[in-house]
Order: sequence, then structure tokens, then C-alpha cells
Amino acid sequence: MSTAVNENAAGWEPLIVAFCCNWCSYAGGDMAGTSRMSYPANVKVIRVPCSSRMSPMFILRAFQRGADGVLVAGCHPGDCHYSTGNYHVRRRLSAFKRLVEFTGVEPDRFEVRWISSSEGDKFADEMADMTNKIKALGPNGKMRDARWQNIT
Amino acid sequence: MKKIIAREKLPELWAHLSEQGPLFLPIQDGPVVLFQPWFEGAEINLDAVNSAVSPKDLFLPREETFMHYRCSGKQLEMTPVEPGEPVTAFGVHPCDLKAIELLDRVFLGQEPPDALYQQRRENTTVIALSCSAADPFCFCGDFGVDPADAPGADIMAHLSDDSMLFESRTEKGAALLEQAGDLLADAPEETFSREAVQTADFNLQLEGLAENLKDRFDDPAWDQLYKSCLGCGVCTYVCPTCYCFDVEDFGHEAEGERFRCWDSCMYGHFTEMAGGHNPRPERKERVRQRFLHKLQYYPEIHDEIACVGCGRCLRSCPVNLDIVQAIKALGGEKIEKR
Amino acid sequence: MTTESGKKSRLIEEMKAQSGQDPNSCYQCGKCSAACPVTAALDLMPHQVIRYLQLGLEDELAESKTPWICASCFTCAARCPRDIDLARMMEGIRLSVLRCREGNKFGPADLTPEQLEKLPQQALVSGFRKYNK
Amino acid sequence: MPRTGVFICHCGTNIAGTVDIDKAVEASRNFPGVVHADEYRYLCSEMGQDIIKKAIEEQDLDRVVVGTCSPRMHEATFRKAAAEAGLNPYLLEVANIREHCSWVHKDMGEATPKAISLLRAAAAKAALNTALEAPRLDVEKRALVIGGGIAGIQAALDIAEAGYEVDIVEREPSIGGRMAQLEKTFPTLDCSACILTPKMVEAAQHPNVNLLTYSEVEEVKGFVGQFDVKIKKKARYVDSVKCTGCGICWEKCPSKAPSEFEMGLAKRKSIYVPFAQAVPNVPVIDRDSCLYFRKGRCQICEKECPPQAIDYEQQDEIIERRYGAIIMATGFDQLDPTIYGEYGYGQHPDILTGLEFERLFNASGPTGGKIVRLSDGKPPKKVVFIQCVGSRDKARGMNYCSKICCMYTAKQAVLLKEKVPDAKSYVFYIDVRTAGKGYEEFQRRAAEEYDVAYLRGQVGKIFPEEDHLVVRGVDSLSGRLIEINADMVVLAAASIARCDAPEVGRLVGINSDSYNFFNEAHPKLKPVETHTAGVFIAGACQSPKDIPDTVSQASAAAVKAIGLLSKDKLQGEACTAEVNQAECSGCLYCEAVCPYSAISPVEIEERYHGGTLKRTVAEVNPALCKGCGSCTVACRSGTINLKGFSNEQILAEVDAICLQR
Amino acid sequence: MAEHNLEQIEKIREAVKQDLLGGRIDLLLGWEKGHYWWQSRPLFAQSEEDLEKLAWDSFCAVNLSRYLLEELKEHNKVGVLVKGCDARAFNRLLQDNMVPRDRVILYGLPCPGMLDYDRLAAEAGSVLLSITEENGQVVLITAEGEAKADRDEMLLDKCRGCIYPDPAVYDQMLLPPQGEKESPERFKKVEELEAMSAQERFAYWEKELSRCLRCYACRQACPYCSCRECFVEQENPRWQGRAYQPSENFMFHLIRAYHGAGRCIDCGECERSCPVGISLQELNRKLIKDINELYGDYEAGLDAELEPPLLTYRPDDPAAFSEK
Repeated sequence: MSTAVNENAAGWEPLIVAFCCNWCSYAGGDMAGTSRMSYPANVKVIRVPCSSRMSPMFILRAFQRGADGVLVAGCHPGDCHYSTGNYHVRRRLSAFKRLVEFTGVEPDRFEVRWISSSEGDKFADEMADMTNKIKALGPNGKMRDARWQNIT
Repeated sequence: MKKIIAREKLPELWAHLSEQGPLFLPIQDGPVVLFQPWFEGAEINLDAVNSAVSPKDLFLPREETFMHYRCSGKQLEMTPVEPGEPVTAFGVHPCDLKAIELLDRVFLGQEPPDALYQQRRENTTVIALSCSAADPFCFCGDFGVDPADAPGADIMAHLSDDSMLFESRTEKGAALLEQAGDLLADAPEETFSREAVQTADFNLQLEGLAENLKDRFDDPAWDQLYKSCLGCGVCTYVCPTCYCFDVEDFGHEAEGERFRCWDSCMYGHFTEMAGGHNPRPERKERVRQRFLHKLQYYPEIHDEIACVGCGRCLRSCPVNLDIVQAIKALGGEKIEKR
Repeated sequence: MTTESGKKSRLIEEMKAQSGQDPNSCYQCGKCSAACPVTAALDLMPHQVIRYLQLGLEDELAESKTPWICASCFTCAARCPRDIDLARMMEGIRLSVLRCREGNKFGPADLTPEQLEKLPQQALVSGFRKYNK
Repeated sequence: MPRTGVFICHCGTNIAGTVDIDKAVEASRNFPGVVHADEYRYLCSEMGQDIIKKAIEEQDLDRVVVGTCSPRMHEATFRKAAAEAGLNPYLLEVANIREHCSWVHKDMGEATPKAISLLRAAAAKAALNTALEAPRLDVEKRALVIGGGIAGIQAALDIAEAGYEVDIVEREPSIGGRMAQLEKTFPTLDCSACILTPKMVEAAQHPNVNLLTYSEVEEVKGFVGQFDVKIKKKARYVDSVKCTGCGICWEKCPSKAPSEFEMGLAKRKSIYVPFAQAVPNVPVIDRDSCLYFRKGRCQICEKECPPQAIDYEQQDEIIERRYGAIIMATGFDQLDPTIYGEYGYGQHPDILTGLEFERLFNASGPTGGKIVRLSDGKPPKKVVFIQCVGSRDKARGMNYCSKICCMYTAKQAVLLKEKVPDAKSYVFYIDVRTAGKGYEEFQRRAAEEYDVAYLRGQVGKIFPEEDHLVVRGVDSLSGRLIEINADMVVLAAASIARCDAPEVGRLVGINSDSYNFFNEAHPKLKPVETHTAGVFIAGACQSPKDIPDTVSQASAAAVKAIGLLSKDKLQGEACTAEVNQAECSGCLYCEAVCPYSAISPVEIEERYHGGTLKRTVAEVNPALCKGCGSCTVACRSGTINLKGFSNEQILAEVDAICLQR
Repeated sequence: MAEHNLEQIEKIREAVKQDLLGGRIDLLLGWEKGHYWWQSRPLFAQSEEDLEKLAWDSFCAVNLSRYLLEELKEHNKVGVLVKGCDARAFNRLLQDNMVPRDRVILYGLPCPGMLDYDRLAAEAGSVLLSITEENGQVVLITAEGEAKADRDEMLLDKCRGCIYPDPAVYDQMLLPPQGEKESPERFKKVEELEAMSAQERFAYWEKELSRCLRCYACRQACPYCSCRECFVEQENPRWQGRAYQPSENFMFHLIRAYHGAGRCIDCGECERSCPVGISLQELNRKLIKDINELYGDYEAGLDAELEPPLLTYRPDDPAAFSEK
């Protein structure tokens, strides 16, 4: 039973869901905007208060619903607005990333990055980089729920 | 109609049958045998005593979408799912087929019949297979099942060391044998005689049990019986006569599909009501429900115990709590062997 | 003094690879030199050796006697506030100097059969290893 | 179904230039739950806000989505507007279609569908928004200052002057701290006592300041505005009320112990005040050395005390008080240089640390203010100062620069020259760091006018020879070995965090860096705040500091505390975690990951088989919770959820954002 | 049953009898035999008569500690027979505040490793009547005669990687401990899977998980699954759909395993309980292996005082992603 992916390869554009912590990475995204940097529109950001709010289930849900890549971004270690959130994230998502890879998802499809509120350039670069990598990998069929594609 | 095929030619027959539509048969999948659609290279295991999960899946799939819904503004649009193509089930053992008859009484025995079930039932040709072996958990003998014969089959099949025999029992079955054409040869009558398979004897006294149980709802035996139950639901999922399902939606408020899927009375959520009340809050009530349903409630309506002695719950329960133990604890053991 | 910054020095890269020490973590406090028991005999003080490494003065280092006088007593390493193992670094320099030096190769052919017979196997292997890169 | 209104801002051409607004409005109308969609040129303007307010009232909207700039920009503005129209402000969501969309994409064909997608996600989230109320908390109008050094004194005085009560808890018998140990202060060479003592006295006499000396904080509970603190007032064995500080007791006391204040260079009596200007001027009895406590006899102090203030029966006393704010000013320690075997510290009486040397200058110090060698009492003619002893040393000491040593070494060299005019000073340094008003000038004067020889290098070995110490070092600039026959060596030992700083930090719920210095909430923008609301830090407990920096930081911390105390009520965080206690299994993983100690166990009763069963579950204190949500992920069953960023809301956003077509 | 075995049972029975009859415990959790000699089920003994049924042999695989969750609601003091994995399970529950230490008496038993009937039966070839054990071998007794098999080869899968057969926590050790075991093969399967390409791994897991019935037996049997309400059953939000889609299978199994990160005691009850034989333990072991590699060795259940690795951190922790 393999999951069918409907997109025709030619017109296919990847969907990348980026979960950004409110204080650093989301602000880094704002900075990218304020500085009029540009990155692919394939990336769509969901704001969370802290990267430690990131339940692995949100990540899997994004894959189920058709995301081709998922990025979680938080403050650099030591800079967490809530002081220790990202230290916990580092452990949680390192373990989870390896588990997800273990079940066959390509490593590039799920990434974690530390992006500070001043790193607009890094934000834009990471988004472009992720998009390029996902484009190279092609559409993600793994863990995708084919039924969601029938819904508008 | 009686036909025979050499054992080594069976793959050709399967390939042929699967061209007509999905062909389900016992396939070795990792450490277990399951009824699955045939595919090139599948490892068919006809020697397995029983599949890990019963083939009730074919008529009551673990998941079955039955409608799509869509709202736009105040308009609600509902589209039922189209019926599927005809299916062949190959190698269903007599106990499992007996169980399907028990399910028929539930889904088809009253008006209106369950359309989804009915459609699958009508769409499926069942090739039953007599048992060439039993394991220590097979106790179908207690339930009037003949391991060598399955009355409800479209075709009855028997396996020997070098060949397989088919005997059509219905028109559907005959048609199927017919269109297999040259793959099958006519079978002489004498090849059908078989040795009886010896099943386990747990020394059960089933007669009058249902009647007897009417007064045992509050029997202290329940206080002990349920204790080891983990509430895992394995028994209900592997059981050929369990038929409970749940209905769930997939999608969002405005669009999606509605499907039904297996559920289990061993789960707390099974009976949880919208307001939060749960009439079967603990394992004790759930264990009692499952066994009384098999042994008392079902017989009260359908005059037969809802167990076929397939032994799956004996094999699969991680803590060895099974229907035999329950029957014995509830007075269903013969006092002395006559 | 001409520095060669910008260009990667083979000697220094070799030294880094051999010793695992990074000269850039030195802030030139001179404690190594102050602690070294043979400073008086050195043409370059230990901290100056590191400074030369920082500046990429490869030729000057190759000419220096210091690495060859260093007795590897590890006092410098024990005292260094920057956690640099200077004794290792000196050994790294010695090895790199040897390896970078041309025309210094010798092999089994350079030895007489008698020598080959007499010399311990281990010494031969390590000798070839040292002088044959 | 909610009644959601979507409002899309053109932001002039900032958004409208790349996002097709009409298309976005049209698409929004089809989102589930949307009953109204509109656009405007500048939604954040008065007019724009009025459009939203009017629609809320006329269309009876119960959810609002605004597609505008970043929520970090104008979320507050729009929420206020919604509130003015009678809608709970938390029912409004912002879709960031400017910074995250129109400004980063150039093509309308790309930006428009993305904007629609973001709007759809916001609408899906908004549908699940609930009305939230930020908790309002009482403020106890009293502050606690932990540590009675110059930082603590300054902070307390500032708070007291602003009209609030403040308690100083000091573990030593007197306030004053490190500054009281100093002779002179750089770069002006003011007498340290002369500027500190008046402050100490002022603190003691201020009606709003309450001194709790010889006391320690035992327990801190509660949260900003309402810290419940237990303070242990250790028994002094002297009745502070009766005592007049006449000094007869310590004059007559027959037993002695090394003086902590004099860094062990001198002895004090068993009943003592640490130094002459001590505040309060009330002695304490040191049980460990007191003859009466050790052997049960003596009692001379009791006999001699004119007001009969000695009380051997006195017990430790626990004081419980509530405070609105806490300032940590616990100061620093000096690194013990014995780990540097090559310097021979501890093996020779003429090898001293900077703080020990400082005491020699003091008229009431161990030498009565004479600069002499402790070995033979002769004035030193050659003194070697070694800097960076333990500082900037990642191998054996601390990786940081202690900041004050360059200046105090220069100061001590200058003072030495003044006291012993024919003395010669040598300073081994790695770098001279004298950033500060008048600092560089002072250090240059030391080198140029006071004949202090600065040698750029370090010392490898010190060993005694005849009556002097041979200091063998190197001058890296000349590349020469230097050997000095010194009479005395002064080690500028690193300033380090108090050894018990992490435990003290834990008491009040703040954390420390890898050197055990307390962490500020933000290194630049919140230098005196901590991650625990209502707890501020001042002085060298945060990092090594000189006096002016310490005093400035103390005043800054005081201002923060005053700002807090001046409020009648505190506005808490609305987006806090909450526990569904019926489903909570009580594993308390949430408690383990909470950075604010906002989660605690609580026992509840539950019905079970007709009876009741007690069990432990988690409870969130909304006053402490800051809404990070780390607990929600530690909770496997989703029993703890975060208001405003709930599991349901985030999943709804994911679902919506993934509906691509 | 071998003599040796009967002696052991007698010893155990004597030890717990005193406590049960003397009132030190109100209930003893042990094992009794099922329909056949190779089956054991939990025993809930409250009387001397109950204790007569007590069994201890090579088929007592059921992890008893989990029953404490329910039994402590009804009984004040409960005694439990614990093997290595039951004891680690107990520590696990203790760490999660699920059981009060002072209301449980743990009777320690060294575990010889539990045998797999299916393996024995397959090895025997014909109908297996009984077995005896001697010197690391199992003697298979059939109608046709006797055959010997290497005991280690006959172990349940879950017992093959076991390192700690002795209880890590107990109040009283009833039989002499046997010491730690080497298990070079513990992560072998994980490593094999790691060596595959992503595509191959996905194919492996998709097939493996396609069998899943979502009966959640793995969860019910697991000593780290002690939530009152599991995420799979939550209605709001609906994390886990009930459909048998591959995506839902992955959701369930990844999250089930992840919830055990740093908490799984590697007892293998999940895999043993699985009616369709999914190699669940490999998911758990992958996490154990990675967390040990990244954040230092940690063996869940050995010491209830040690904080599980995902509840703590060090500022200089490594990450499995780029931190640049």
C-alpha cells in the first residue's frame, strides 16, 4: 500500500511548513521582510510561542497533510526567551529527527534551525536552502494521507 | 462440480483469479499469516492453521468509507461511495466461515440490512478450505464446526500433499470453477475422502450455558476473571465474531469523508457518552460485556453462541485470558466426563 | 618581517594535523617561556614559536633550534592558561619540518643488509615512517 | 460555527503591491466560518480600526482575522480595537501577510495564494480562539535585598527613598561587603570606608530600611508581587536591643579565631564585630571558638557586659515575610590561587592575593596600616604583581576577564609607592584593560609617575631563596627571561561567583551561567532582570564589576523593583498553560521542564467505585506561567494545554496551511 | 516440571506466604499456569489457597508491575514478584508518580530468560509434550522421543537483548541473583536498518506497520504507557485518526515510540503482545541507542532517581541537526 502522490512533476511546487518561535525566529522572518530579502513562497510560517511548544505530532501532522518539508526554528541555545526552552527542544527534536529518519523519511525533509531575531539573512537563506533541497528530493509521499488531497 | 489442480499449478490459478478481481488469501507477512490481496511473489501459506486475524475483514473491513460530504454556504452535499468490484476469498477455514454466518445474522438478519455489508457479501465468492491440521488452541468441535467441511462456502476446497480439490456448492462457485477453464481438471469422487482432524477438548459444557448466565451478571467470578485483563482489545480485533465499529469523519468542517472502522468493547471510550458518563467505566464491566455478549446476549437473539472455537483469543491474548477460561469460570466446565 | 598570512603554510597545516593544537588560541602571555626549564638555551622562546606559527613564518621556524632542544617536559603544557599542549606542538613542528624537507628521504635501499639485520624492526618502521613522507 | 470577519490591509502598496487584495477578500469569504470580509488602505489607522469595530457590532462578529503586518507590530493595536468594540481581544488573530509574504515575494502570482493560505490558517485558528483574561495580581509593597554589600545597600536606599519598605538580608554580622575591606578606590583614591560608612549608617537609620544581618534566606515561595520568604536570623547570643556596642566584651574575650574580614591574616576574638565601622555595631559570638560553647566555662563577656546583653540561650529565629520584589546582590569571592603550584601561594607568607594585600594598607588591618612583609616585618622594596591569576585561563581557572584586577593592581602599586617610597613594583600582565572613566589615565600615571614596571608576560615559577622570592618570568615583548628577587608577590586572583550561588539562585528560582554567575534575562536589554519575574540582580553576582558599575546596576535594579512595587495590580500573562486535571496522571513531567516553577503537584479527590480516591495531579499557577508551552510537549497525553496556542489551534493551522489548492 | 523448579516455587511461596498471611501485604501479584504448561497468566493471590496456584518457570513473561496501577486502588499493600524487567517497570512507574513506593513490596527473582513456545514447538517438529532444562539446554519431549536445543535459541525475542535479568529494585531477593548479561546483539537490527537507504527503510516500515490493527495492545502492555488518557483516544484535538491509512499507522507508531524516549525499559512487552508481530522494539531501541549516543548512557528503570534524559538538558548538548 503505497501512498499515491497526485502532483504532476512539471507543475509541482513543494510545500514547506516552518514553525517559528515568536521571539527569535519569527522575528527573524519579520527582519527578512523588513530588509526586503526574498525567499521562495513555498515556505509558510506558523507562529509558536517557543520552539519548546513544538510537539512532534505537529510535525507529523504537517507531513500527513501534505507538507514536503518541515522546519522548526527557535532561538539560539542560551538565547531562549523562556531561558531553557530550546535546550529541551534540542534533545526532543534530535531524538525525534533521528526516529523519523529511521522510518525512512529523508533527513532534509525535517530540519531544526536556530535563527535569531537579527538574522533576517539567515532566515531567508535557510528558507531558500530548504526549498532547494526539497525540490531536489521531489514530492513527499511518505506519511502523507492521500485522503487530504481530495479536500479543498 | 468437482475439480482438481496440482499443487505446483496453484500459482497459475491465483494469477488467473486475481485478473478477475481482487483475490484474498492467507499470505505470510512477517511472522504472521494474514488474508491479503494476492500479488506477484506473495508467499501463500495454505498450511497455516489459522490466520492471525480472521477474514471477517473481507465483509466488515477495518476501515470503510461510505460517504463524502461537502458544505458550501448552507448547502450540504453528500455522496455515497460506489460499490467495489467482485472479490474472491481463497482458503477460508470452516470456523471462520461459520463466524461469517454468525455475522450475517447481525448485518443481514433484520430490516434494513446493512447495505455495505450486504454488498460485500454478495460481491464475494468464498473458497473455503478444509483443515489439514489443528493446533492446541483449535476447539471448533465444541461449536459444531466440522474442520473438513464448511456449509456456507461457494466452493469447498481440500488440500493434499500434491493437489488441491474444489467442489462447487453454489452457482457463484460453479461459475468461478467454470471460468478457470483448463487450469482445472475434473476430479474423481474418491479423492474427496479425508481423515478427521483432531481438535482440542477443553472439557466444556456449553449446553444451557446462556440460560445459566442470566443469573450470573453479579457473579463473584467476574471479580477475579477481569483482573488480568490489560484492556488491550487484541481478542476483539482477532476474533471472527466481533463486529463492533465506530464512525468517524476525516476532513474539516466544510468537507471530508465519513468512514466506519473496527472498535472494541474492551476500550473505555467505546461506551463513553457525550456528557462524559461511561456505563462501563472499568475493565470488569468491559470483560463481562465481551463474554456475556458471546455467551448470553447473542444466543438470546440468535440461538447460538457467538464463538466458533477458532482459538485466536487463546493464541493472541498477551496474558492468556481467553474465552475458555471465561466459560470455565462461569460454570461451563463439565463436572465429570461422561 | 614578511608574513605569509592568506596563504596556507604546509608546515603549519602539517603541524596542526600532527599535534591537533591550534596556535591561534594563544594570546601570547608568555607563561610557557617563563616556565620552560631550557628557555636560556633556546633561540626562539616557546611563546615566540607560537607567535611565528600565528604569523606563518615558516622558513624562520624551520631554521629555529628551539623545537629540537625542547625536551618535552610538558611544563609549558601544564602551565598554559589556554590549554595548548605546547610539547605536542613542538613534536608536531619537528615532524612537519622533517616531512617538508626535501631530499631527506631514505628507505631500505639506503641501508646495508647488515644494518637491516641488526636494527630492531620497530625502529626501522618508525624511521621509514618519519623520513618518508 | 463561529462568525468570523476577515479584514485585509493594503498597507498602501506594501501589501497591495504584491498581493491581489480583491482576490484575497474573495477567497476569505469561502473559509469555514467566515461571514464577512473587507479590506482597507491602512487598517492600523483610526479609520481602519473603526471599520473593524463597526463590522464587529453590525455583523455580530465573534472572531476577527486581520491580514496585515507582523503580529509583533500591531497585534496589540488591533486587539485593543476589538476590545473597544466589546470583543474579547484574544478572539482576534493576525495573519502576517506583509513581513512574511508581500515583502519577501516579488511575484503576485506567488504572493497572493500564499497570503490566502496564511489568512485561511489564521481563520482556522481564530475559530478555536477562546476569550482569555489576563490574571490581575496583588503586589506586596515591600522589597527584599539579598546581600548587604555596596550593591545591596545602594539598591535598598533607592527603594527606601522611593517610599517603599525594604529588608536587607546579610549573612555576615555586618553589612558592608567587599567594599568595606578595601582601603582606597580607584581611580580617585578615595578612602573606601569614608564613602561607604555613611551609606551603611544611612541604611541602618532609614525608616524604610530594615537590616537583617547575620541572617540567611531559607526558602522562597510564591511569585512576582507575592514572594513568601523565610529568613533565618542566626543567633548572635547578644541582645541587639540592649547592646550599646561599647566593645568591652571583645576587649575582654580570651579566645581568638582567624578574622574572616582580614582574610585570615589577623585574629579576632570569639565575640566580635568584623570591623570597627560595623553596622549594626553589635557583636556576635562565634560558637566554634568560644570557650563557653566549647567547654562550658569562661562567660567573661557575660560578666563584663555593662548592659547585660549577652544571652547564651538565644536561638535561631525564623522570620516569614511577604515581598513584592527581590534583588539579588550576593557579591563575589576570590579564587583560591593554591591551585597554581608554580606561584607558591599558601607556602610562603609573602605571597598574597590582591585582597590580602589590600588589608595591609588599612590602619585597622593586620599590620596597622604598615606595608611590611608578614615573614619578617620589614618593608618590601621589590614587589611583583601578577595579573590574570585564574582569569582568562580556560585550562585551570576561569575563561573570563575579571575586569577589576588591572585597575586595582595599578592602584596598589601606586599606594605602595606612597607608603614605601623606595619600593619598586613590577607588574606581569597579559593585556592591560582599563576601560572606564579616568582609568587609562590612572594606569598610565602608575607606569609613568610611580615607576611601576609593566612587563608583558607571565611568571613561570616563584621560589624562595635566602630572604627573598625569586620570580622567574618572561617579558614577551623583548623576548627575555626576567628574574626578579622580590620581597613580596601579589597575585591578582580571579573574581569568582560565590560558591553557593547556584543554590541561592535555585532558592529564588533564577539560574546561573557556567561560571555560576546569575543569568540576566537578556544580556543587552534586560541586564538587571532575570527570567523569574520580580527577581532582579545587581553587582558582582552577575559578573565581576567595579564599584561604579555595581552601584549603577544596583540603582537600575532598584528602579525596576520600584516600578513593580508602584503598581496596584500586576497584569499577568493571558496565554498560560492549563491542566485538565481529570485526565492528568500526575507524572509531573511538566513540572520538570517548566522554567518558571509555575507547575506544582496538588492532591485531588476522585470518585472511584462509589468511594473516593486521592491522587496527585499537576496544577499551573497562572501568575507564574509565561506561556512557553514546553510543558504541553512534555505531557504525553495532551492533558496540559496552552491557551492561545492550544494543540487544537496549531493543528487547525497546520491543516489549513496544507490545503494548497 | 523439573525438581529444581519445584524447589524454587516452594521457596518463593514460603517467603510470600508469611507476608500475605501475616498482613504485611494484602495481595500478591505472581503467576499461575494457563490451560497448558507453556502458558502463564497473572495470579492475584489473597489467600493460602490462591498461593497454591503460584508458578515460576520459563514461561512467566507477563510483566506484573503494570497491574499495580489498578490493584493499588483496591489494596493498601501489594506484593509483586519481579523479574529484571518487572523491576525496571516498577521504577518506571515510580518515576512517573504512578505508584507509592511504601505500599509495594517487591520480591526479586533473577530471570533466566523466558522461552518461546512457538520456537520450541517448531524445533520439536511433532507434538511437544513437555520440556526440561539443564545446563543451558532445553530438552524437548515429544511422543517420538527427546531432542535437545540451545536454550538461548529458544528464548522469546524480547528476552534476547536483555542485559539486566536481575531486579534493579527489590525489598527482598528470593533467589540468588545471576548478574548482568552481555548483549552484543541488542542494537543489531537497528544498525541493520540504519545501514539501509531511506527508501528501503520506508518500505520496511510501511510493510511492517501495514499489519497494524490499531488494537493498542502494545500500549496496554507497556509500563511506560501510564497516561490516563492516551493521545490516540483524545477527541479534542483528534491527534490520531482511526483510519487504517499508512499515515495514521506512522503517526501512532512514531509517537508511541517517541513517548517512550528515555523512558522505555526495553522489556519488549509491546512486541510480545502484538498480535500481528510488528517489530516494535526496534523503534524503541532506536531511540534508546540515539539518546545514549547523544546525551550519555541512560538505562530507563535502573535508577528511579535519575532524571529521564528528555526532562533535562546540558547547555552544551549536541544536536542531530546543524546548529550553525
